[in-house]
Amino acid sequence: MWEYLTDSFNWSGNEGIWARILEHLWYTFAALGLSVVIGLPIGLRIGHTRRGAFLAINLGNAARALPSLGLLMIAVLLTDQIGFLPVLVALVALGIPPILASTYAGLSGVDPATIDAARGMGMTGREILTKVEIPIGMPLIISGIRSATLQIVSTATIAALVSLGGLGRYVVDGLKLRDFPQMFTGALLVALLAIVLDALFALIGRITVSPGLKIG
Amino acid sequence: MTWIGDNLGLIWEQLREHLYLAIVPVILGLIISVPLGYVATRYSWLANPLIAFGGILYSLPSIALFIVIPAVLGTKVLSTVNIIVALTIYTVSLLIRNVIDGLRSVPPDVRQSAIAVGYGALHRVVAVDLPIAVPVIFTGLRVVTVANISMVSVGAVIGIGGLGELFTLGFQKDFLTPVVVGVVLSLTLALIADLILVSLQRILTPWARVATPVGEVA
Amino acid sequence: GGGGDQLGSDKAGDSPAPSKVTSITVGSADFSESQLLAEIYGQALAAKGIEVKKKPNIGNRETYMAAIKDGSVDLVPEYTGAALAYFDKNSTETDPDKAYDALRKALTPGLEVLDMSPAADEDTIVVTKATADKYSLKSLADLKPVGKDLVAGGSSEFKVRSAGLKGLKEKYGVEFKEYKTLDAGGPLSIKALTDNQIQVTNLFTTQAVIKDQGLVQLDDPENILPPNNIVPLIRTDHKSDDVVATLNAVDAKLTTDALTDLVKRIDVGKESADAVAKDWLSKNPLS
Amino acid sequence: MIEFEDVTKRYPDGTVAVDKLSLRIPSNQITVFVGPSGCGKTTSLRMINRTIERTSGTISIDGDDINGRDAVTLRRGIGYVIQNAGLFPHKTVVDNVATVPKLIGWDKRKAHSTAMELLERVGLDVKLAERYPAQLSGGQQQRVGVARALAADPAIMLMDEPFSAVDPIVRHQLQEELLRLQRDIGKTIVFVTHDIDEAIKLGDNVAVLRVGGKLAQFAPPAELLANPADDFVRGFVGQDRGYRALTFVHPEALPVQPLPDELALQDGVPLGWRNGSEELLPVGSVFKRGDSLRAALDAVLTSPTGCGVCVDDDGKAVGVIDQSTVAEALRS
Amino acid sequence: MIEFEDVTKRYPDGTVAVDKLSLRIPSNQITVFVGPSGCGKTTSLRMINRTIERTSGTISIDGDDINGRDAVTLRRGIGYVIQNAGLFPHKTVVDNVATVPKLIGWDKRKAHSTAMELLERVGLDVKLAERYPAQLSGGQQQRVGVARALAADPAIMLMDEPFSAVDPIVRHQLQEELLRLQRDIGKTIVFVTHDIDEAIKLGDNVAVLRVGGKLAQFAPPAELLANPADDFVRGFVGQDRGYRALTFVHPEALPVQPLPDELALQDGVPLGWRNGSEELLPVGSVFKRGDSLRAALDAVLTSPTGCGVCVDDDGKAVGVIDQSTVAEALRS
Ligand SMILES: Nc1ncnc2c1ncn2[C@@H]1O[C@H](COP(=O)(O)OP(=O)(O)OP(=O)(O)O)[C@@H](O)[C@H]1O
Ligand SMILES: Nc1ncnc2c1ncn2[C@@H]1O[C@H](COP(=O)(O)OP(=O)(O)OP(=O)(O)O)[C@@H](O)[C@H]1O
Ligand SMILES: [Mg+2]
Ligand SMILES: [Mg+2]
Repeated sequence: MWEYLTDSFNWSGNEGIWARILEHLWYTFAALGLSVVIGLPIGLRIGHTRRGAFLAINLGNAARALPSLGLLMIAVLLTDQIGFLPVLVALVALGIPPILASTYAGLSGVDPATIDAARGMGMTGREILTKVEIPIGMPLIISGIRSATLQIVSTATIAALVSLGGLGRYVVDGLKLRDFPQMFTGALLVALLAIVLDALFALIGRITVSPGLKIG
Repeated sequence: MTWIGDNLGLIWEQLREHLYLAIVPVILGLIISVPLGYVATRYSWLANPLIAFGGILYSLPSIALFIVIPAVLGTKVLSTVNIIVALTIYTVSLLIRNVIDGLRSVPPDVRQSAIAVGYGALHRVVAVDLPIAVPVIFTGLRVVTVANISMVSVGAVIGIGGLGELFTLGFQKDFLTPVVVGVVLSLTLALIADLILVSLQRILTPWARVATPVGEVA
Repeated sequence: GGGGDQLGSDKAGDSPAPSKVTSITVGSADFSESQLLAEIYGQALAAKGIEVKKKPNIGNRETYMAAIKDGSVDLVPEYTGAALAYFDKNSTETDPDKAYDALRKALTPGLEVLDMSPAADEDTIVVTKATADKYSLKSLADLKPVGKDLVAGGSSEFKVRSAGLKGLKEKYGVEFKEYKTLDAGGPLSIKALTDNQIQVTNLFTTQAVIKDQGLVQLDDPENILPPNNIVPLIRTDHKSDDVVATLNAVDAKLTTDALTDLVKRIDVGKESADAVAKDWLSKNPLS
Repeated sequence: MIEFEDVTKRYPDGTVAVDKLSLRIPSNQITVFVGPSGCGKTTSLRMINRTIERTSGTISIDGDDINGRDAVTLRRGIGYVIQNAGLFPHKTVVDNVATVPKLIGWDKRKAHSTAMELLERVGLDVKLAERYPAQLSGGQQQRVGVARALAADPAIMLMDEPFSAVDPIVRHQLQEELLRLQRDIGKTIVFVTHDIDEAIKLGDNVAVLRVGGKLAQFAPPAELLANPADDFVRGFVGQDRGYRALTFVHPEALPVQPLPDELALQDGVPLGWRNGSEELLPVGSVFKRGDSLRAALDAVLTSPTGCGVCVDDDGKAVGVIDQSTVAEALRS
Repeated sequence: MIEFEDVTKRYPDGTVAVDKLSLRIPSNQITVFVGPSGCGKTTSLRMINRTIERTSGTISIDGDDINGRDAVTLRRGIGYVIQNAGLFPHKTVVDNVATVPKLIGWDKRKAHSTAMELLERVGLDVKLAERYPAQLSGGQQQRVGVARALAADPAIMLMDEPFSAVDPIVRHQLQEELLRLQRDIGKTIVFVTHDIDEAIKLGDNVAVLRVGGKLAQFAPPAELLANPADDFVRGFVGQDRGYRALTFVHPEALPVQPLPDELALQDGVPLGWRNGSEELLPVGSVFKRGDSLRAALDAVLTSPTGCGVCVDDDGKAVGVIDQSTVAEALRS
């Protein structure tokens, strides 16, 4: 594996490691972005109104139970495409539940007394949401996005099963060819990427979460 | 639809294998996580590294883990042990956090009382800490069980995947039915397992679902 | 490639052929024809009173080879040329009989092949009718001037072996604009080809799709694609006389045309390999 | 003036929390709602800023029915302080206080400087301004809560058991500060507590509610102690109410007698009573001119000689009174 | 007797929570530790059952150094009650109470029946036995906590602010019940509180601690009120200490005067004072023979006529006393 990694030939070119990493990141962020766009508003709505929580949480759980491989295959067969779309569908289905659930948890965990105080001082529903609930729920919202990212990064390897690139290419090709160095390289890079992204979100958390929420 | 009728035997076989492959790791993972979590609460400097390490393990792509394991353990490539070990690793890496959180969720005054009435250290863990940690541990247990059930199918890529084999089988023939059957069954299995865990939790924690006393405003 | 040997434990060892086997595990690769053959072998052996376990759909060659080497399975249907390429990367045999002989010699100790069947399922490199017309393609050699404009696609293995890109480059001087890793003659490759996402792919001669879609098989004057007669690959420790007799009898009866028909029933008719195998055996009693 | 007219609140589950409550809350005074747990104090209070909507009846402020006004605007003009302060954990202390001014569109600079002034006013060190609530003690948090409620200079302040989560000593300080503050600001304050002592100490008027949300008595504290309306109020006001009532008896001037020789002084400050031996006996508690009869009686009761010492603002003894003088005052 | 000799506790971070404490806690009495927050009350208490280990000094029970004993066995012989009761949320009420008996190996039946008896004893309805703690009110939980601590009939009970989380009315009840219980069981009780009223009410002896873990005064409550050792104690004992001290003055027999005509009676029970008009004036609070001077004074102070009514156990008036009689008693 070390040989594989240190062979500069393997790093460059549009089949090289850098290209694969970029592809992998592209799949990840596209799927993550879409998951956020869908999951976040729903989570905010449910958390703010505290209505529909049961449904949303259970739907979220059910979605977690969807096997991504099967989903991917269904998406390929149904869309009759082998490109990016089916992969996106499978990854987004994976990304939404954690985002939805922790956004809801973040909002519903806000001390009722704080919301009471906000209402009592004349904040409108929207102001309560944007000035109180979201900032206070931020740590959990970020951690939801964070765990969605981890799952998407690691599952994006399956894109390679339906002809796409990304680091999964190494894992899948390595598997097919019983080329262990290549496969290990792929797996390791995925894990590394996950760690880096995780650190990135830790940083984002550090920036967006008020220091007041980190005391004690 | 006729495909289903013609292949009931196969479907049943894969369903059983799927269940086995998913559940055994949950049980093993629980058996490993609880003592590990306990140690991490005793030596609290261990907790964060353990949780972080769990996070890294969890981000290893499952396909890779499934293949690496026979190389590491020397098991046969088609042995179910590979899947079971891999999923056990995932289970522990997720569950460890819940076990630690659960043990930490014991209110300090309850722990104080337990010490003061004269429970020995180990006895206290078994008789007081663990029962109180059950709800938090079960939250994690439910997540890993569901995740395992969905992850088993990835094993199909290396030929041991329970219902996942229906996916590959259908996919090779450009044939939706087996894939849908596999997904639906896998989903159903996950939901039933979840339901069983919820019921089990209710049975184990009758105290956690009692009404708050009259006169107290929630 | 070739990392398979890391897993190839010598558990197969040099144990002598037994006089009798009571139980045998039949494996197959992850495509319909292999599954069908495994079913046929399995059902034939079961009819002889041997307990048969099935491990269908294990994966590609590299994967199931690891399984038969470590004893996870005892028997898989194989193809002479492809198997030879697996065990001996440098082989260049183009004659079926020579390939068969070379294969027997190249096998890892503990593994053996039985008699080769007249039925064969050759690798073939195809393009759509439209592509063939546009670039006037008839033979692989015709690809050389236009390869830079074309995208090829297929399995991970095709990309690296001599019966694939490597051979195309060395023997015909063909290089493509890009290679997309898809699957071995499976739905991804076919879909990609018909959607014109790729223009060249590797299929198998028994696949109905070739005829149905009017695909053009390119000639192979340099014989980079090996002969591929069907042959059972078996572990020596499961090679008893009755097993050998049964499988040889089955293989003798198989023909390429029959195989093409049967595979079509599975791929297009969505029948199960199990049922198709049973049907064929009932129509072709062994004795 | 805030007026309740036949106000009833029935919760969706059928609980009648407040039952035909009629009440006039005078402006620029502190009115305390007191009563046992669940008697509807919080509900009554929150109907004023419409964070709970009444079921029937009318609540009006200075004659205007509050239902005629936009709830959000109404609330911005009413300060609201609750137990544990309900501070925003993600904002610094000064930003917490500046919340309402910013909501109603003041510019940042002005909101900030007003907030800083208020922090000083409620007795908080301005060094704490940039801290977060989690870094403050309970008592400090409550002060921030009060400052926040005062920020937009509302005419009305609603306070729901604001001091009940802090320890007795801090609570005492907070009560004193509220009284001091009120002398400056003269808001209309509605204050909820279940502690009768707090009610008596703070209230210009006290409304005693009984469970079921009915008004049992509405009166100034002295009257409440002297004439409880019924057994419920009597029970609630508790034992020692005679003694407590002395708080409100301010005899014009108790006739003090000159300092006896037995009282040892240092620069005029009493040191102790001489009793022949080397050691002095303790002075006992002392009282000031103008203090209530309660303080005078306590001075008498704690003095080993039965003579209570009266001091001036500097703590210098100005005279003594004896038991019979107090008794005389009590009788009158 | 529990004896502290030069006991010091220094926490790993350097805080000295208890500093050279020496103290004798008499058997079969209630000893109260009182003092401001952080003065080391909890630390002192918990060193007794070794849930906190002292840094230096000796603590002995009936002459035996507790360090010579196995901590777990020691604890099983000492009852322990804390704020919020610290009940095991996953066990029913009766199982909570039966915990220690089961730990020390009693058979199940006996443990259960003992637990049921104890529940009755602490004034809990046995119907609550099968409930879980979350289904009880705070006061009920505290009663269970007391019952649990009593279950193995320990000679010593440690109680750390057991009643501080419940509302004042319930706290009053719990205090009364504890006193009643103690009359029956006569345990050695060490009780921690920061409420001086509670300390005075419950303690046979009161130890006042100051921050830094030093003993300021150790005395019976009457003496504490009469002779605070220093300014710290005086400040802590607070205002009204003269009045409070009257609690401990039980004049042998206050000379009562015959019932005056103005007192309206019904079957001997006082109804009110006649003042010429139709309506009666309220009676005021009443006192019993044998009550403290505090009760008598309050009766006088609350009576509109200045005459306090004395009643018997059935509530029937037996006589009145006037202001001057009380003043006389105060002087003596
Ligand atoms: N949202 C609600 N739904 C149903 N009943 C409620 C609700 N809020 C309060 N109640 C009930 O209304 C009654 C009055 O409640 P409220 O909170 O006003 O009492 P409170 O006097 O403030 O009590 P506390 O001293 O405990 O704060 C209680 O019986 C309570 O249980
Ligand atoms: N585990 C600990 N580590 C360091 N310091 C501690 C620890 N526990 C208590 N202290 C400190 O020791 C001192 C005494 O604490 P202790 O809990 O005994 O006080 P207390 O009198 O019970 O106070 P309270 O009335 O608030 O319960 C305090 O200054 C406290 O901060
Ligand atoms: Mg309330
Ligand atoms: Mg304490």
